[in-house]
Amino acid sequence: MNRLLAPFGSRIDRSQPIRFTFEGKPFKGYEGDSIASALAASGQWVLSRSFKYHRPRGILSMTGTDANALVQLPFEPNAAAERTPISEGLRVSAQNVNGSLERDRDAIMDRFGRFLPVGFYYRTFMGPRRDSWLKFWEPVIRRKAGLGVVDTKAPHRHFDKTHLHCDVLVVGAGPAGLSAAIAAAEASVDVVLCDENPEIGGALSYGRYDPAILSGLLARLESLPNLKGLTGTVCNGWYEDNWLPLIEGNRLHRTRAREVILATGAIEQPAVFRNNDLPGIMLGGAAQRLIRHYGVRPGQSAVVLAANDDGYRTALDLLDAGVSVVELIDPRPAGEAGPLEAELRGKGVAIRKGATIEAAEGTAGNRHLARVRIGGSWIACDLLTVSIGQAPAWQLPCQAGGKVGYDAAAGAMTITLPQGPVHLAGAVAGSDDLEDAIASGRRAAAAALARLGHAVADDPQVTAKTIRPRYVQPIVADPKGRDFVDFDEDLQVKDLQNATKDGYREIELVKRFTTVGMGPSQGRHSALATARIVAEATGRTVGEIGITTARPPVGPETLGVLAGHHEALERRTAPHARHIALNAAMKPVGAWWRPYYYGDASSADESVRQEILAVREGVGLLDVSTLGKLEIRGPDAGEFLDRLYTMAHANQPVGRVRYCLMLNEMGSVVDDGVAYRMAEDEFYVTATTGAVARVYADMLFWNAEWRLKVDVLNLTGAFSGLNVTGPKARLVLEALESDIDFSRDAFPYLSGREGMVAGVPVRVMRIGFTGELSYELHCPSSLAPTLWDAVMAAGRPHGLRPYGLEASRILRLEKGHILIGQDTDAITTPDELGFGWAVSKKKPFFIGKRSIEMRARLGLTRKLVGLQFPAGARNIPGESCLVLRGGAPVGQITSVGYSPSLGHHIALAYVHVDDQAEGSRVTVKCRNGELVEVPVVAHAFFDPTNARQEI
Amino acid sequence: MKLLTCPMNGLRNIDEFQSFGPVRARPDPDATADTEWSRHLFRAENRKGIVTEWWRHVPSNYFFLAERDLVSNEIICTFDASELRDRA
Amino acid sequence: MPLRLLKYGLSRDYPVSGDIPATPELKPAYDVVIIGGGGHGLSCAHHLAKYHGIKSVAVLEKAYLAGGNTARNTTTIRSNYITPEGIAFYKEGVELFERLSHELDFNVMFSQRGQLTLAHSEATLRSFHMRAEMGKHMGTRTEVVDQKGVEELCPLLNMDYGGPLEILGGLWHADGGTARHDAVAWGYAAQASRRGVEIHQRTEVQDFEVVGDRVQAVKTNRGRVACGQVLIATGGMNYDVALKAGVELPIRCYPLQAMVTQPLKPWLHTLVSSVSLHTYLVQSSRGEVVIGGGSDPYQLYSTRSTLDMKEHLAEGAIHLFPFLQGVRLLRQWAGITDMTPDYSPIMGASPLANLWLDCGWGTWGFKATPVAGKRMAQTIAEGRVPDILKPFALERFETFRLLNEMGATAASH
Amino acid sequence: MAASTAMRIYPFMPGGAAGSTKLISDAVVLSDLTGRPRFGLKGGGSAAWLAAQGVTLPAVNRIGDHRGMRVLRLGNEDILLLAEDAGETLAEVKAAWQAATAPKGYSSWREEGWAWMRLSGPGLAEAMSALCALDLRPQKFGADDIAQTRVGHIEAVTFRSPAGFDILFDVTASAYFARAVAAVAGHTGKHRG
Repeated sequence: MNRLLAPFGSRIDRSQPIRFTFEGKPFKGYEGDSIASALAASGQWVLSRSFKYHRPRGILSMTGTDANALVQLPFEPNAAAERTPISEGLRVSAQNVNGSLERDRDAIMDRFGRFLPVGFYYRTFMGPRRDSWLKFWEPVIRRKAGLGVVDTKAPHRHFDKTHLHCDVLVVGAGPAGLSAAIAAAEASVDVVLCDENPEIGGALSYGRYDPAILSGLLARLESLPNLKGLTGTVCNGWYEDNWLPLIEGNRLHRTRAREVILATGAIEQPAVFRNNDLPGIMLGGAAQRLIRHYGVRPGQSAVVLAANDDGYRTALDLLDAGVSVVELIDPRPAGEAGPLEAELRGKGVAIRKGATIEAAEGTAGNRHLARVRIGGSWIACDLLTVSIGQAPAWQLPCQAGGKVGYDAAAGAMTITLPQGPVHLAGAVAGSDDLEDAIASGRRAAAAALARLGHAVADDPQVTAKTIRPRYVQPIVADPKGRDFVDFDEDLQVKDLQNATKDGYREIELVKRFTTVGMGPSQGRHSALATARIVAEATGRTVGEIGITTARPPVGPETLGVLAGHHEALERRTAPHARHIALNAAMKPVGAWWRPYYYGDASSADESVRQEILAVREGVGLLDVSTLGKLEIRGPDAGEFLDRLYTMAHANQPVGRVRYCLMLNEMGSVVDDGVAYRMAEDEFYVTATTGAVARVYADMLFWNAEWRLKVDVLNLTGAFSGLNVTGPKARLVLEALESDIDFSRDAFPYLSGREGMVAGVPVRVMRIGFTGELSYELHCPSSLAPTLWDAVMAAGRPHGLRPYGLEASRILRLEKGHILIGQDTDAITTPDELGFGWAVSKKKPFFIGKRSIEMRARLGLTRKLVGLQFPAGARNIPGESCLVLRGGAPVGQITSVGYSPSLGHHIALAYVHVDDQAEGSRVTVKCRNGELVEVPVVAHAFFDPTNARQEI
Repeated sequence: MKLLTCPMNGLRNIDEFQSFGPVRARPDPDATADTEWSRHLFRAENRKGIVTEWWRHVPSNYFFLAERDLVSNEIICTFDASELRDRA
Repeated sequence: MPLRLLKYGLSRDYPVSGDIPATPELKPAYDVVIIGGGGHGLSCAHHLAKYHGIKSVAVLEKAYLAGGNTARNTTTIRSNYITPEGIAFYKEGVELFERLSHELDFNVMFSQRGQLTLAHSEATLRSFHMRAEMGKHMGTRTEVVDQKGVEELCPLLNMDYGGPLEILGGLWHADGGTARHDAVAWGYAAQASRRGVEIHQRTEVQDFEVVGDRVQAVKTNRGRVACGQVLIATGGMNYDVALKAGVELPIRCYPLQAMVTQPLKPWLHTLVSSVSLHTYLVQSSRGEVVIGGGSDPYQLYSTRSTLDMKEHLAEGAIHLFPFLQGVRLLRQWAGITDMTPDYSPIMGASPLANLWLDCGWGTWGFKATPVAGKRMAQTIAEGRVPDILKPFALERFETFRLLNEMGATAASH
Repeated sequence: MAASTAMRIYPFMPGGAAGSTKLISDAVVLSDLTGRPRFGLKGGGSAAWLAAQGVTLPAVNRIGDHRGMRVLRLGNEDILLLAEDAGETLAEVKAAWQAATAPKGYSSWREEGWAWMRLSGPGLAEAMSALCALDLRPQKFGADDIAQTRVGHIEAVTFRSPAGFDILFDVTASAYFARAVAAVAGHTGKHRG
């Protein structure tokens, strides 16, 4: 066991042991342990195999960002072992292994590396045959791709979303973020402080600092009720206008902050040398996190590579944790670490300056670090901590518009943000000591407060320091390679150099050609080294090379948390429960539910046939409530409709109903309906179910330009519609108590009446999609169920049947009535439909008028006609089957169905304009490729003189 | 989520709004040749820079105008349609 | 082991191929100047040099090679369009992809695993029948499949939704596939430059010198270049570049976003897209699942990403494959698309005699990289537009001869 | 349109379109007020007519009071009177409007087109944060403020009532809305699971 005693292990609860398995073997840890810390405590350092060469890999940073430490959970691939807590019975396994983690058959890839230079896959796997790639090589390579395995049987999990608002959001609760949040909250603004770690404190929680600093800051934080701390919450992106996703477990806080302070810290960078990827080689911060957060001793015998104070502090921490520090190597020729150095020397640690790690070697199979080479000689050790420098955490600042630069004199990456509502604090802004970080937090808070309109007193202490020079590791390719720049993608120094030789000299091209920075860590540990290597190889400066664009998210995020939970929108008409009670087969039409037919699925065809016959011979009832219903009111209502629709409405008499056809500016048909003039200044207009939302918005849009005196009201939900249709429709309505005279003379076809039916106020229109005598009754929706019941009761003696959408479609097809969107497309003109009668020749203007005139001059090419198939025809073409002329497609079938009234199949189709005449024969290509000849019908199939609707 | 200030409803997430595209001059249909007319139909206001465009606040069905930079996405101002003529 | 790998292993030094020569000095004049160093421009350059013997060609790229929509698209290759003109053109495009790796001696990893588009409504299913009938007639492999067929093609799809999200059927396009987008551009660049084409990176065309109805020269940040013929193939910048020559195109720019998950072992073998959900998914050869959808809702020249689009795409992906809840997203990005009124490209002549257009590629340009380059090269070399391109002329908007492909581009590109 | 004597059936009543949907009543309580009296005018003349009746009209997106009714100003010419406990007063106004001659605006039919529901309970704030993207904290959104926005992914009008938040939305989406609220309420406090 590598477990240390308290006070080490701030995150773990030693009274709560937890058992779990890794690769099938049992392990023990404590509540609060991450998978990686619990395994490390038990001496299991290898966590995964690398992407390409299948080399053993382990803890690098303890921040959960690298592919090195991704593991497979039962329902979750690519889980970060360094961050994921263990739980009782959790089954963890390694990823990307062929066999087992211990014995990975693909480890042989490590020996074939020389055969697989960078980009090799672009240059081979193409032969010997033309299809060799697809048939042979691709399947082979596909099997090797990817890391984790997705469990296609994973159970459903709950994710949810909420919204959070604040004046100031501080991201990162390290010393800079803490001081910024406290300073902002002390000015009485709403502050949210979030940190991805389970505790507040950042480096103060694991670094070698006086505990009193953190406890002092925490005490101030707790006294501020307007400061909300969100730990275990990652701010995973910055989007326009300070819109930020804060992810807390399975919850997404969609957050709007007026000001944002980014105190995201810095990312320690690995050193580049041969075998720098061996388990046992880790960043200094990883060792400190293992010790303080988890009470895990990171090794027995350590070499410390330190080019900064943090490295010296790591060495002291190792000593405190009982690790023997063999030697501290400081590559700076005159590295000056002041009191820390003195303290180390006082504890007997050898310090060598101006030297560096030249290479490392592993135990058998490279499973762990065995020794490192310094100055040509090998030193045995099982731990190497690396503290040679850091890069500011650029991801969020860059998403917020920050620019990455390079201070060549200081050897440091810098970030500059434009003036605005986003501020930087702490290490991300270049601070490299505690005092400076805390001051930088206060400075950022002052800037944010000033923008919020708070008077901010000048703080004499709050001035930025200039950046102190940093150590820059010279990167030279090891002749034997395996000096990794990108651990995720198994890329070595020479790979990047070779890419530049092939002409991939721009950083984005280097990235794309080599895949550097494209793995799970998204370049966190490789971007700086890559820039240096490419700069060196192409004779440019690091600043000129730069880094690739930082895109959201900052770290990997589950699709589940992004998707959240979303109920599917559904809309129900007022008589919905009536349909259910009548055993209707309900189907979705957009968001609406509509009856398709009434009855069991087993007798669907018969039900539809009966419903059609009821309408043709008796009477039927259709719920048309999903129709769009609009009221156009005001002195200019007639003029308004005149401009929107093709027919004349300004002169439409009160009490009359007119067909409406709407075109777009291009002259294409976009909607149809009817307009009932209820009063001089009031029209009741219908629109098709699918189009009403757009029609309504377009009406408002046009009137925003026209400024006519009209009000447009969308009554689609407020009113319901019931269509009573069939030869006996009048008998049914006359049987109901009403003040409306339904007789033919008093209430002729294409007129409308207002009145009461069965105690329900109604608007009744004599129109008909079915071609039969029809009354469409519209009423306030709260009364529709009652009206439905009354009509059903009055209709019972007359054999009234409710009918559904399927019957309705056939009934209209028998009459040759078009459905917008089915029988029309984006370029259909009224002429193509033979709708000249519906287009006013007298009006000076309506939308689309100019275009249909122009299109008429350009010539008509197709026409919508009826096609009538002989009774008993063997091969009936389906919808969308092509109409051919001379072998070329000239149109297609738009609607087809069997007419029980006529006893044969009928269809609507676009045919060549020269074939539009009655009796022409057109060729249709059936789904199976067979060609059939069908005669054209130029009128309604059923009741060609339209006598029935006017009885 | 970008913010847009509705002159009637105040500052809102942009997903409450629907874009109706740049304001377009409408030529007199009867005094425009065919080629000019088709150009009017299909031409696009797509110059890099600031456009004045129609927006609808969907929950309130209020239409208004915004000046927006097509490159930076900055919204310079928003105003009621009644001001359009004053500005023209 | 393929021979070429053995060669690599046995040679001591890295076998430098020199795919992309360093940018040379700009000459005062070229026979052909191609504006835009993306896939289309490079493909045209390759075809000019290889098949038409025109080698005095300069490709001018304002940033780095193929860094615009070539780099940002999600590489759908297909020909299941609606119009016969569109299908004929894209079909030739798919056929060129089938041979492309050998043409370029560069493995573009064309992976023809088929595309399955899902219908959640009867209206969509009807439009699928239209595409299938036209596709079959034109000789492509396109057919409508029912629920059972969908399950057979993609057994992991969630078929249990019911209501408006129920999958009613699909459009199966066996010719559909993907390719490695960068490789296509690099392969063309390598081949073109080996034949003498000059590729100038970081060379931005800032203005045109137009005399009468001809472009005399283009003015760049690196100086003036006289030109015999000029091609505009600048993707999202087409409107802006053409405008500098005085040509106003019927194009609006919208961002198009996409995103990608961490690498997973292969589980999704076909391209899957849903019209109603505005979502499509495809798993790349790296194991990453690429997820994309529709364009942004308002005009913009920006490649910024949005959280709302990401949430929307995640929702769509999980509707189709609920077990993806625990899969992690790695990266999102965007490109600027140049959308035409009819969702078809504008190819061919411009109002200027020697200025040619390869524009209006909106969200659907990658699949046409080989065919557009081939046919535009033929156009420039012969000085006239071949029949296959004629329907795509800019003039179609004056004569209402639109090629409406909106229904075939909404869900997948 | 004349007054009706027939039975009105609202979505959550037995036989209503959402009659089988249960309204949650837990930490979050959803109650239905759709059948309560209300009356709205919209279009030219609406504001002037109401003002002539002595109704003091608040600014757009603010709520006023008139004889125990809440007066919601949804637009310059779009006013809605809510009479949760002042049905008689509302009936008087409505009768006066029906008897009046134009110009008097036009009925907005909100009592038919919009469901009227109320969200309350100890989990109210958390539930509203999940349902609505707006900052509805008391210091940002007062008792007389109106938000025309989106609640539960659909267009809605929301404002405070003494018990919680009232929400007006498309009546045909009633069953959906009840499910959406129940789903959100079911998630509160469970996000680490």
